[in-house]
Amino acid sequence: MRFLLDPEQHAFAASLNGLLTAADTPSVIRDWSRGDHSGGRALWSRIAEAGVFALAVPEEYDGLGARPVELAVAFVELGRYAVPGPLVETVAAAALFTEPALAKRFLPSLAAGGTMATLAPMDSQYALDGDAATTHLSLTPDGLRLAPGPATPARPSLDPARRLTPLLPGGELLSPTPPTEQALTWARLATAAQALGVGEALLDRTVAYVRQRTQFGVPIGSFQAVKHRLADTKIALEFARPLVFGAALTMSPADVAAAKVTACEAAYAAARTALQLHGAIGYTAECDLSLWLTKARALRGAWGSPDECRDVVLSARA
Amino acid sequence: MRFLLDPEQHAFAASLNGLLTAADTPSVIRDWSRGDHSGGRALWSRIAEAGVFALAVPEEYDGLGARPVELAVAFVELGRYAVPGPLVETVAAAALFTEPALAKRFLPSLAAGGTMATLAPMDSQYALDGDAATTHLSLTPDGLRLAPGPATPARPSLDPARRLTPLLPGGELLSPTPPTEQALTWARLATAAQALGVGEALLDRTVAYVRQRTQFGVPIGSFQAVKHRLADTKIALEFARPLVFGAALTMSPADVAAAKVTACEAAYAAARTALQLHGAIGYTAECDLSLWLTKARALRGAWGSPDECRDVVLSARA
Amino acid sequence: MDLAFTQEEGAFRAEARSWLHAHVPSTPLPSLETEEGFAAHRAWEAELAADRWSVVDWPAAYGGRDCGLVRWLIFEEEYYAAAAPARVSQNGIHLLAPTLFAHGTEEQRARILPPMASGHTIWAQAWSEPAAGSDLASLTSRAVRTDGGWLLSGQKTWSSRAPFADRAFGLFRSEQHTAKPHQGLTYLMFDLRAPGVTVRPIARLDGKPAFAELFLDDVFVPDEDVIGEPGQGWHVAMSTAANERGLTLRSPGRFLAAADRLHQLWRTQGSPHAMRSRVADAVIGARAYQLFTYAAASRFLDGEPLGAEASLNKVFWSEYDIALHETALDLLGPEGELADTAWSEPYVFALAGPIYAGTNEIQRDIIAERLLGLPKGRR
Amino acid sequence: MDLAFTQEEGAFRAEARSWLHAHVPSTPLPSLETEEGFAAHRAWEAELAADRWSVVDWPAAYGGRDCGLVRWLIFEEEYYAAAAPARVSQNGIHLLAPTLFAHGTEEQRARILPPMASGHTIWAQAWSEPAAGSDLASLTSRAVRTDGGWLLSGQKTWSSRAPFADRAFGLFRSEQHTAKPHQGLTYLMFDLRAPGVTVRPIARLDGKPAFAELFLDDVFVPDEDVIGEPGQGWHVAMSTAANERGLTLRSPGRFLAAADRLHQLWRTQGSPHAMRSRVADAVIGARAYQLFTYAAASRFLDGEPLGAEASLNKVFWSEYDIALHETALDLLGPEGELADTAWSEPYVFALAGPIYAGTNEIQRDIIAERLLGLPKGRR
Repeated sequence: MRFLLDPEQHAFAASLNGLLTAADTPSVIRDWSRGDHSGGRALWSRIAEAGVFALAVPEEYDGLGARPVELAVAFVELGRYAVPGPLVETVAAAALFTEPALAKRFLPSLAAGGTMATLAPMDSQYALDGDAATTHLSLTPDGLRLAPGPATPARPSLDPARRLTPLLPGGELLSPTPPTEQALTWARLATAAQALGVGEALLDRTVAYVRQRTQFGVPIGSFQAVKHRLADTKIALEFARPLVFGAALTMSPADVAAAKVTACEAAYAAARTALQLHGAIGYTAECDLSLWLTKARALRGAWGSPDECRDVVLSARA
Repeated sequence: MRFLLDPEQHAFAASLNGLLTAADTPSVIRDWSRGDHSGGRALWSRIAEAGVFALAVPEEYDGLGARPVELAVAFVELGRYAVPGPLVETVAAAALFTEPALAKRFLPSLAAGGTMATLAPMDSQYALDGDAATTHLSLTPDGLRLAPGPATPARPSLDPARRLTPLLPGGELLSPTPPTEQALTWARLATAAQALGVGEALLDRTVAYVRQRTQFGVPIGSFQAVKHRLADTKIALEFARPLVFGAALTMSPADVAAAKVTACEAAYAAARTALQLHGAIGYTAECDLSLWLTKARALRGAWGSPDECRDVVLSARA
Repeated sequence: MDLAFTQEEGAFRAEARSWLHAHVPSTPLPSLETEEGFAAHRAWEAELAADRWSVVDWPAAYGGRDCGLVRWLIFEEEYYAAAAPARVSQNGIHLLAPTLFAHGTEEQRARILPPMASGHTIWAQAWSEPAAGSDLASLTSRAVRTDGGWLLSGQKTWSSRAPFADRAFGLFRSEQHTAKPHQGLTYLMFDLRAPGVTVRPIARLDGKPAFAELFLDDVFVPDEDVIGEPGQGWHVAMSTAANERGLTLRSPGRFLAAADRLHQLWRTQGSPHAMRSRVADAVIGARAYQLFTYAAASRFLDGEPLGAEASLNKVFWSEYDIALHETALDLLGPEGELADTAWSEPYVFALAGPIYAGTNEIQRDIIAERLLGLPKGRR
Repeated sequence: MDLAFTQEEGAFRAEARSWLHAHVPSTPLPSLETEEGFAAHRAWEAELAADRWSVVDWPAAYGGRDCGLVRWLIFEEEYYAAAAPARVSQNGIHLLAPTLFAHGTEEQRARILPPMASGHTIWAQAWSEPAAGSDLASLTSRAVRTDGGWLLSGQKTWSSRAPFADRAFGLFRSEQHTAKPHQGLTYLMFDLRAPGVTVRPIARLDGKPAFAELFLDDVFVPDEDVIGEPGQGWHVAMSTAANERGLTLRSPGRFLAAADRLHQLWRTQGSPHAMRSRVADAVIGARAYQLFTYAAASRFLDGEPLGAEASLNKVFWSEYDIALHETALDLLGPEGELADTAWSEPYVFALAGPIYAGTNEIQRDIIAERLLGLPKGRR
């Protein structure tokens, strides 16, 4: 038992962090929200080059083998920079392509960043960013289908960087018995890690803000009510983190569901605190904080609501 | 619409308050907890003389007519002083004796303070303070029974002043169709009002404590975390109060259930805050605060748990 | 103590209900935070005003029915139960008008209130500045004396409604170097289209321009648009601020109607057990808020001041409002992420509650110090 | 990064489980906060010690197995899963022993630790004074130099276990008029039955004498019972306090076992939907606490200091513990009011969590200032 990231995993996080710091994600996100995907696609390629999607792809299909811990490391960073696009959906798609013919057809391109896949879950009519994706998948009662494309118009999400698109019906039946549960587990793990990164970014930005914002002649970060609220945010995130990496190690659906609900609730609580402590400036779309605030809310419901995840946790013990 | 206590109602509260201030209730409560009921019985008589039980008894049986608002006024004060004994149960008993023969037999003595009634609810095997009560009632599937007396031993409550006694089986069948729902409504109203008084006492004592207790050279009541926690306690109690009196006016089961859950949750939250802000001294049985702390917890579950009460609220709207 | 309404009050309720039933648009108006929606809501204000429903508690001379606080509460219950449109004129009606009633001249009231009641003039508030939020007294925008009036300069922000409104009101520093920061302030009204005013709309979280920054450069304001005495603006404004946090900012009717819709949504979604507590708490909370308001109104009618109790009210409704809308989004399941459901914009609106009209942190300080008597700390 | 235990660790777990299975009393011991229960728990300590299970992480010389932190965590998981008795010797083992390992002499360790390990000497802590709670440095009990030792005078309070324990340890002021209040303090151990000591038991909320006031009147303590240098007691104690808030005060095994029992109770009660979220959160929280502790232990084994992170741990477990027990009482329905269920005493015990070992208010200040870098305020 050594429950710490290895030096290589730290180095991977640091290199992604460097890549994303350089990418000026806020402007990429704002363009993406307006339907201009060029910056997002370029960033997608760099993320793929860094090996992120390859972490969900077996080596024989040009991947790095299924490495959920490294994937979680990566998604924490992607969340920290609020990177837009169907990142989680592409990882889930990788987990769906287990049949050799499908794997051979789809996975090499997915690992290399040539495929931006989206996926409409069974209980939702919407796929994330269908207008930007290159591959549209539907989980239907018949099985996994390659949808002919997105239907228009997309519906807006509370997170402007997430565009929810209905998919056109029909399309090629790729598999009557896709490994849905496994894909769901990968999707939830990636979402949990992403939410953790979103929450950490919200905390960091808010700590920086309350240190410099003064009212009544002192930094508002010296007020005990502000300090305690941020302390609670820190506690929630620090106890979500080990659940995320623990789940990545076991990949049991219950552990992943526990990580998902906890990380997403911590991130949403961080968003509420960040908004309150920023005051009106945090409530504006022009403040970059909004890019994380709205994402925290959206991730909370994506790929399994808090209650669904809690059910999975208890059902596994029955 | 004039949703304020009348001057007479204020005067009634003030006179009860004076009576109870003079009664040194903490020592009465501690004696009661040890099984010495003499002080509690004497106090019971004075409370009856003040007309409290008569507020649940029709005039023709020596009562003051059913006056739930005044009853709520009284029970807020009884809670404020943590008066021990089956107060709620005696009020509920009054509501059960609607048949003329029963009313004639039991109510005059009940109104006058000669009867201390206890009552085992349908879903519980225990009656409050059966060792002290003079009249033991059971709600059984057959109807309302006059139980032969308490079975021993009593089980201890987390509130040492509440002794939970099983009742002996059998006894006279008083009524096959007692007005159970009405009795439950009266019991919940009285419990809600009592909880409100308990919560207000907890807040008042804690405010007084944090003003005089110093640490780091200043009163701890000047720390913003302490102030905000007490502000939240105040808010919860101030929004529970109108529900209690509104319920007393309508006596609809849903309004009373709403008042019950809200007042009891506010009182229990006040208890948690009072304990935390008193620190270790509040955790001792010798500090009088404990008499209110433990009662707040007990009342929360008495005569309908929070979830049962919420069910009643929603069911009434279905 | 009673909760019964008189026969006349009942008749008033019936009249309001019947008018609303006949007039409330059958499809919701577009968001009032858009140009199109703002115009539609302005027209709705005119429709209300035409039958004297826009400001029922005002004197008849200014467009009201002089109906008193109780009937105002009744009207509001009926208004929101009828799912009538949001009130684009609320800044003027809830913040400026009470100030004019308390501190304005008869000339000002006669000139300003009727067009406010009819929606002809829509008012924005101009309190905050970039460095003066919770610490409002530290504001620096100036009013400099000039012939027949004042010249305003400086920057205001978080001016709600300003992107499409006509006029604004706020505090300006008319004396420098006073002993205390809240001295030497003057309460003025100005035209948002006057020379020297630049309005820069600011988008809310959902992208809608719900407020604006105002840049003022020697904007002329005639003496007739000063409220109260020059230099006494803090005192004049605080009576408004107390009102802002008090009874009128959020009427119980709004939450009673929202709780009803939430309960309906819960049933539509199959009455999920896991959400029952939260739905019940929303229903109970709306009733608590209604009864708390009834009690406050009764005290007010008895002549008691409301004062710091308004802080209890502010914290309660703002946290209640968020909890209710979060519950609704959760009930919607995957649809809860969408920005165009009936619950989405109200959710975003609710999120601002704990921030504006005095942050909840400031309100809790007030409750602790003024209602509980705890010592002032350095916070 | 991995969560796998070695084969040897697995064997250790199996050995512990098997020993516990054979030895844990089949009926719970009486409460350790009673005279009878204290004696029974002391005997249990001896039984543990006889087979070297009482202090598995200590060196063998003092009665341990020198097994390291990971096996200690494994042992604790098995211990609580087996529903083994509460540890009456925890003050000594968790608070005093780490101080002796860090600051004691070899002679002190050899003299004090073995009887602590066997339950022969049970230790009480004597930190707080009536006017020195969160502000521990303001304590006033004195240690005055005398021939061959010190004379202790003053009053200590909230001394847990003191009504039935043998000895106690704490800080005393050995120099007056120091520049700062935490200077001039000395860390001493003393006999609770020594002349001049009066122990006044204090009853907890449930009436059990869980702690005591200690009145000290010229109580002689020989030099050999000073830990570290005289006057350096604050430094010596703070290493204990950091430990107190750290890994060892509440092992994950305790909460994993409690969450299991809670889940079992929920199922026994018919798996009520309305309680599902709270039960799930208890299960998840125990796992989070376990994994957080594994990560902290891994860092510790890497040689990193734990420091202020212990404050995260303290707030988490203390609030978790209360929530879990409140859920259990609610699941019990009307029986939840009873003081003699399996959940009642643990509930009362949990209530103290946010107060002792540094209040959660102090911990949140530490988190904000030391981990987040926020400015020190006046609180």
